[in-house]
Amino acid sequence: MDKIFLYAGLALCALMLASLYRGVFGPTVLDRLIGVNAIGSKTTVLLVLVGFLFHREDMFVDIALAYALLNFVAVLAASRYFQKRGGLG
Amino acid sequence: MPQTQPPEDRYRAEADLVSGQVRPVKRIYSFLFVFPTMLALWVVLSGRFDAFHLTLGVISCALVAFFSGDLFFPRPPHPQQTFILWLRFPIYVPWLMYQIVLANLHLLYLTFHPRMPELIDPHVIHFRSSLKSELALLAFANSITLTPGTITVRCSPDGDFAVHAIDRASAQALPGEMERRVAHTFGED
Amino acid sequence: MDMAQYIPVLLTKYNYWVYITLMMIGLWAMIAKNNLVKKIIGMSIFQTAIILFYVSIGAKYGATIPILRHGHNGAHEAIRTVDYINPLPHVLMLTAIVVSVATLGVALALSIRIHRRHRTLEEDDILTQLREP
Amino acid sequence: MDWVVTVMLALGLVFFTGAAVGILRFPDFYSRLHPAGKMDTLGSFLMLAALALQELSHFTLDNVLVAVKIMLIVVFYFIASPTATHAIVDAGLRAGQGAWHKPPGERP
Amino acid sequence: MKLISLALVVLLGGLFMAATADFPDWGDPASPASVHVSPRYIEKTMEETSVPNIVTAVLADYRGYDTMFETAVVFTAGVACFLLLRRRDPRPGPERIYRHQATGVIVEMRHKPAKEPAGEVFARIDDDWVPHDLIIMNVCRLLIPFIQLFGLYVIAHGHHSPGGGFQGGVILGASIILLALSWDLRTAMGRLSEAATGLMSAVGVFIYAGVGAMCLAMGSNFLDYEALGPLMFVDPVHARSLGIFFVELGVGLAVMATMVLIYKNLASEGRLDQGL
Amino acid sequence: MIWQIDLAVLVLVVICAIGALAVKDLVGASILFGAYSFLMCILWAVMGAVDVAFTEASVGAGVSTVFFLAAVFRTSRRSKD
Amino acid sequence: MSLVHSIVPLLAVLVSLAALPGIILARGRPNLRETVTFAAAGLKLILVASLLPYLLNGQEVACDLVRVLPGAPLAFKVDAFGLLFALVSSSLWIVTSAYSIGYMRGLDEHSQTRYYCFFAVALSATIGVAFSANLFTLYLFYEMLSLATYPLVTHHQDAEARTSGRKYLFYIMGTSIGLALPAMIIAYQQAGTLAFSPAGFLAGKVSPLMAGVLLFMFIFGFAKAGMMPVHSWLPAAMVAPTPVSALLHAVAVVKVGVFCILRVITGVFGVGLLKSLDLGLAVAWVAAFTIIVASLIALSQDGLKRRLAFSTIGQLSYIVLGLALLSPKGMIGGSLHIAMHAFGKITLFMCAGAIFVATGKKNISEMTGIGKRMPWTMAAFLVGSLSVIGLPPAGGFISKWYLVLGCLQAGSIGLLVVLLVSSLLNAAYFLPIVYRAYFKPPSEAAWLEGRHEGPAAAWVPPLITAACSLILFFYPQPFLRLAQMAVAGLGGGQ
Amino acid sequence: MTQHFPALLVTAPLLCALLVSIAGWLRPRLCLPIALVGLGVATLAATGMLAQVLTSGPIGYRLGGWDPPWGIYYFLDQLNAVVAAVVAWVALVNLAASHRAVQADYEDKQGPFYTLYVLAVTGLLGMVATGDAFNLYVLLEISSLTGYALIGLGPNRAPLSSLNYLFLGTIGASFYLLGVGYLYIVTGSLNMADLAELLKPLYGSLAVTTAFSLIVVGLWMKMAFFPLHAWLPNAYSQAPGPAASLLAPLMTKVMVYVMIRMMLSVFTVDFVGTQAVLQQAVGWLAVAAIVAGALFALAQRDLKRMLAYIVVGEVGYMVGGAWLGNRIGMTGAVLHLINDAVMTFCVFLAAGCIFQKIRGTAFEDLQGLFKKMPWTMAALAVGALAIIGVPPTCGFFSKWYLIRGGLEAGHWGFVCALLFSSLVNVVLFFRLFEIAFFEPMAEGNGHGDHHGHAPAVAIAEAPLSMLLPLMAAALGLVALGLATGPLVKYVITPVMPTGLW
Repeated sequence: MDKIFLYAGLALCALMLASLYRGVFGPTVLDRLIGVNAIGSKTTVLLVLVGFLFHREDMFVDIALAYALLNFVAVLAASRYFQKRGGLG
Repeated sequence: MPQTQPPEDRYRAEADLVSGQVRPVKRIYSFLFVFPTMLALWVVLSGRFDAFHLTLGVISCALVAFFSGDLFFPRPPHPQQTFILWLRFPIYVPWLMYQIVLANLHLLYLTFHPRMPELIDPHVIHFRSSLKSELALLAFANSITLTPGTITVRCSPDGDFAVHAIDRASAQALPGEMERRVAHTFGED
Repeated sequence: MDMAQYIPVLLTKYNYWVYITLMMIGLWAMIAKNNLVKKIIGMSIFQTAIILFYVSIGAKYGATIPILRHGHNGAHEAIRTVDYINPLPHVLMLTAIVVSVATLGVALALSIRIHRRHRTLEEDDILTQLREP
Repeated sequence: MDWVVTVMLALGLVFFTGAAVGILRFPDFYSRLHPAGKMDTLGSFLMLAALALQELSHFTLDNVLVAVKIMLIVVFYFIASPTATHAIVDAGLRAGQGAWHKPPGERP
Repeated sequence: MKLISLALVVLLGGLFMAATADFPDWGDPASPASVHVSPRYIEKTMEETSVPNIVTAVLADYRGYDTMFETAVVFTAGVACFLLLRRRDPRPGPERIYRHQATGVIVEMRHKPAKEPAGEVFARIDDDWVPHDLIIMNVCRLLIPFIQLFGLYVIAHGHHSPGGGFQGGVILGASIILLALSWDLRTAMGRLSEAATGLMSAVGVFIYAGVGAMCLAMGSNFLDYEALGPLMFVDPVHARSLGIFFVELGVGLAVMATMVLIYKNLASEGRLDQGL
Repeated sequence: MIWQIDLAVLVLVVICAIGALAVKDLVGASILFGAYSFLMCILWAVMGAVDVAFTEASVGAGVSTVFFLAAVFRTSRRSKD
Repeated sequence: MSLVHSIVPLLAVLVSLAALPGIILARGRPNLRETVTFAAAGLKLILVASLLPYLLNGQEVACDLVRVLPGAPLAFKVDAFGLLFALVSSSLWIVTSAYSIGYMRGLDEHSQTRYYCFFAVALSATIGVAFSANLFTLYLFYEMLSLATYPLVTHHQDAEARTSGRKYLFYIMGTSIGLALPAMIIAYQQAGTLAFSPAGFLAGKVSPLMAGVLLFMFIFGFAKAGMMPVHSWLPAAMVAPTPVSALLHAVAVVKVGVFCILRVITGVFGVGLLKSLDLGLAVAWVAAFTIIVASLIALSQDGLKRRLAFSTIGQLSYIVLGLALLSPKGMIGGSLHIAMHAFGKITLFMCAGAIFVATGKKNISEMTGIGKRMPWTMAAFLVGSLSVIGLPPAGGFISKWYLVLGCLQAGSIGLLVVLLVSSLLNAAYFLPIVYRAYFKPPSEAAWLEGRHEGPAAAWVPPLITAACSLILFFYPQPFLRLAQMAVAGLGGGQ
Repeated sequence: MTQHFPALLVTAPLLCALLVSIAGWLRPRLCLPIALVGLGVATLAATGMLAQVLTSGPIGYRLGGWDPPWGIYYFLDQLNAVVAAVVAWVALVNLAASHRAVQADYEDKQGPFYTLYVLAVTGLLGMVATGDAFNLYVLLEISSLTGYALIGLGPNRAPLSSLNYLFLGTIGASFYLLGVGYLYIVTGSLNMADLAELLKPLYGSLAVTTAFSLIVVGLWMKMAFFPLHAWLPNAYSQAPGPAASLLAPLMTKVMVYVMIRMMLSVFTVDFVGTQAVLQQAVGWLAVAAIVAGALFALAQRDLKRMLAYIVVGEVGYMVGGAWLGNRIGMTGAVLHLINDAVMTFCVFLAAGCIFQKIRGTAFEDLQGLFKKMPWTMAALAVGALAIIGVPPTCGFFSKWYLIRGGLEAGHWGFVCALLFSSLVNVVLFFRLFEIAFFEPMAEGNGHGDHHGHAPAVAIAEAPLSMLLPLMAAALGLVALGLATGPLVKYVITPVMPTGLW
């Protein structure tokens, strides 16, 4: 089972790379935001997966939970920026 | 300078919460409603049932309920509606899940379709929902976002919706069945 | 991790190499970038690189996280050092993260203060402004 | 049980892949939000649910609570993700982000 | 300049790379770092402090002194941001802007009104106001209590699971920041005023240092929680555990308040009227 | 610790760091910096530093990105490099 | 020679410093202020003089203060050389103070309180130098003197004062930090101590080359001695008010420089060491060169004070020359010349000042016939000139006599010739002034009206010092006695 | 209570800083008194500890009651104790003088200002007292952060200078942290004494050399050693008066102390002795620092900037002295550390007084200052003399030891640089004094001849609350100078390791 988790985790990393492409190469800031948001959701899962790999999922769940709650704050802050300032660079 | 106000952002006169300065609900009510919710959450989170942690839990929940209870319940909840909500929400969720899966399969199809740009036709549609309470609007709006090819762009308190749809087919489904089910869930039908 | 034995010897230190890479990226940004916020980002990367270094020190093959396994009845098996990752670097790095956040806050506050006065965050523009009063 | 978990994980990964490919392939930022907002949600739901199931394979109170916590993540995610998506799209509109439109000739 | 610094940096990196040759392998359980000081923490923590999370035990007890200053660093940052940014001169432009809720007419007032218009009819808004978003506002108001409870949970369970005062404090702070983001800064200020944040950050660190000083007053060394056992009617090992807990509370309080303080000052440029 | 994931994430981290510094728009840079700290968080979780990962998760996601955005909001988002 | 511990040397040093608060507090009331100055000066003279009996009994007075550096504490030790110098300076302080009052009030100078303060500090430092038991203490007071005299030199606070002050500091501080300080540290590094000893603390501790380098670092490092080429601060410092010039040139500054060289030769290197390395002769020739050149320059100066300044440079080198001869008679002559030249030169300067106060004239060419107007002043001037030239019946003759004897004793005919030639030159640049003053018709009509000397406080002091110069010819004790004792105490010199 | 002095030394100011902060919100008038009490207790503890150390040898303190390699341990020998005492005294005296300046410029921010002030001192004292390499980093960051904030508070370009300082300071602190990490990776310990033992068999290792270089370079950045000094002049010249006179004397000195501590107690002279190339290089860098500091100072037209460059030069003195590799040089470095703290304090405080009165420190502002502020200028003059190195002020004695050390090591460049810098200092200060002494005469007509009186400049001294501390500092310079003998004998000599000849 660990192997499966591991491969799942690696697959997630590969997918993050794809999302990161959007993050790094834009073209607009909002595209970056989407990319980063996508990385965030994968991160949450990856954290729990890592917990399973360590066989200590009870410890990692808290982190993932915190992550799920707070990732939202960053995205919200970014979108608030555009709502208030407008314009895209 | 104040931005000119877009026409779809009309507020109801009683939307007192917007100013954030009025607390229409007495603390004690919200406290009484929020505290149990919080305590339940605490038990799930904590998973420890010794006196020390339970005491801490009670204190924490009390603190949260006291300081942020009015956020959770800004006005006294309608007992009947709340009851209906609790009853019907579990029915709504599986349906929503089903819709979500459908939506995702649709999107998956679009994504991997080699001629994807020909299939999609992004556009924004406007419609007016008959839902009243903010929570219902919220649930509806988020459900729209989660389900087939649509994302809520704007949602005003009096039910004006702007929705971004990925293709024509997705757009046609709105407001449709989902609104009915949301209304049913929130006892507004 | 049975795969560990397949790692070529040379690869045993890639973590350290990456930390150096990151640190140099951060350092370069701090030296060469013109925009103050960019510099601050570089500074944060620089600090994280060091955290990475420390955390790498603590890592241990075949060990679990430094929280003791224990049942609710208080019974727990004998504790062996090799089973748990070295906690000390983690402790140190908690402090370092906090310090980096604090530094970040102060740095941003300073940059806002600079912007308040000079209406720009480009260092060369500011210096030009300062040179011609 | 393991098989169920594996299949759910795989399905979750499929949706994640869809999300990743989607945000790479779709032509404009609004349409990219669709895969990003939705498929990510379902992907994480599937994967986390799989993990919760895995957790339940040793059925103790502690494990159940952990499984519940994992599902709690899902719940929060289901609340937060559409909101975030909405926030982004709203930001895009207010920021005056231009949308990609299908060339008129191609419209059926 | 850029090229020179790049060359310099590459050179420096090369030097560092060279120095890694003398390092023990990554993840080697027999590396000096793993066999010298840390084994004692791993092996003795449970019996000495009765805290399963070794990191927490080391953080708040063995090296509790570091952590006290870590908290002080956060506090310092908060005070520094306040000192650097806070200013009381009004923003240029109209003093206050209100929006008539029914019609959407916007009223600008040049001077502070003697009497605040009633919130039912008029809502005070920022000059770079955007309409409040029903979805975001409502989701956030629903989420915030949960986030706060989660923060408190993290503080309370630092002994048994990852987390502790700092993480919990940040989460709590983030919940207030979320409120300020989704509603507006004034709302957040209404719940946690400037003076409250300022006082709380100081009080939080004070709790930490005060626990230490209490140990001193009990005739033991600074931060030697064992001395607190008689005060709390527990044995020394549990006294350590409890001591750690109190200290974490202080950390949480300080960190929460400070994060909010810093955010407020950054987001409003020190005027605390309107933010991001 | 899980070296495979570690290695994969390390690559991402480096890319992300370079990206955050290369982007000309400061909001974009701040957002990418947020992603950078997500990745760091995974990295530390992978190396077994749960507490550090937790801290990074809460700080990186909840606070430092917001600080950056707030500062950029109050200053200017344009950057020449 | 037995040692007596006493705090009298310390008191003697501190008494003028202790007067500072009094002077500052009394700044509103000039009479009281000057009374304080006088009291301090008198007390100082009494304290210094009270040490005389010990010395005459063959004892030395020591006073250790703080062990600041190992082997170099802050300490005083009064030996014959020191007392000789201290006596000269403390007795002249009284005279100068009196003269200052006349001069400063006569010209209605500004910032008089500051003037008196720094005057007191300068005197303190001078006595400190005189009583220093080691090179460190000496250096300390040397620097203190440099700094205290700066505000005196630049008293006028105008552009000229500024330039001169800059030059003054540049030479004095530059040499002391750049040369004397490292020399001192190297010496300490070699010997482990800085305490003066009759045989020289460096004796046997340094290589010949090092000794030579160190010696010249010291000699040029103590630039107050005015050895060429580090002399040019002295003429520049002439912008100072005349009492300051008098003090600088006759008592405190230059004599401190020379005294430092004296200490270097006798206490640091020791006569034996210098003799064995033939370094004395080298120094002597530098001095001889300075004497001749300075005298020649003096001849061409029209400004009275400038002429006196170059004269001083020459005269200082007499002292150095006498010391560098390393023969007992020469050294007696040298140290005696400190006193003799002091009395002579101070007279000359005071006269110059008195002329300035009374007539506002600075240049010799304008003083034709001034003897008519200021006979007493010019009489004093004559006596001073005689003393400086070294003609009887003035004190200068005695020291010159000893110098000549010293040259003979050292067997250095060349230097003897230098001495004689330079004396002729001295006469050549002084006597024409006197001649011009008395025997030429006055250049200004007003001077014909008769005697008009200006304020008494300006012309009485030079008369006193001139009288002293005369007295010293007939009764050169106790200076001669002290000088003899001092040289006898050097042991190695015999 | 006396055995808890080490804890009190640091925690009393910390607690009081928090109280000050609280008072800042509730009763701003109480801020200064509380801060004074806090620093007063710290000063008392520091002084008591110095006495204790001098009478009964080094003392240790186990924080949290844990034994050294595991818990954090304070170890105070003569060196720490005296540096702590100096830091505490200077900080206290400066705080006493700060009242007017803070009142004038930051009246509504008294609370935060004093909080940061006291926290900065806390950090400095902690750094001096601690025996744990990582604890030092945390304390370093506290004092640095407070420093950034206090400096950034100043006018004009202060925020930019402060931000630059922050960048360089962060790099420096991070390098230090990295160096500690390198030490940790090869030894597994963080306690200084423990490290010293564990490092002995590892001296040949490249990692240890790198660690040493990193730590030292990091500290150099924080102390503004020559090529890394760029942040200092702007930062210290732009900072608000009380902050400048706190940080300029203490921050660099404490960093020098840390460097010396690292060289003596962690890496030991045996190791440093093997780094011959480094030693040579540092020697010449110090020469460059001294010369450059002097020359840059010469180019300035502002008192504070000039002083800041002098600080750069002074750092060169200390680093150079410490790296000469002999006992005398090290003694000189330590002595100069102590002396320089007081003399820099004196001159910066004087500059603060001047700024307080005439709102500027550019040279052209200083005209006629001797008339206007005689006492301040007198104190400045004493400070100047100390910096020049004129006995009996303390600067002379440390220079004495440094030059002797240079001679002993045969490092003529260093000796010449020291002398050169002294000479330049003479020029620097007397150029300044000339302006303050002569200028009003140059202005206006009728004053050119020496019959004229100085124009009537009314005496407008700095307030007594600033003047008294300034006088105390000036007197302290002389007292410290005269106390050199005992200082070297009882304080510095005992800590000199046997490895130094």
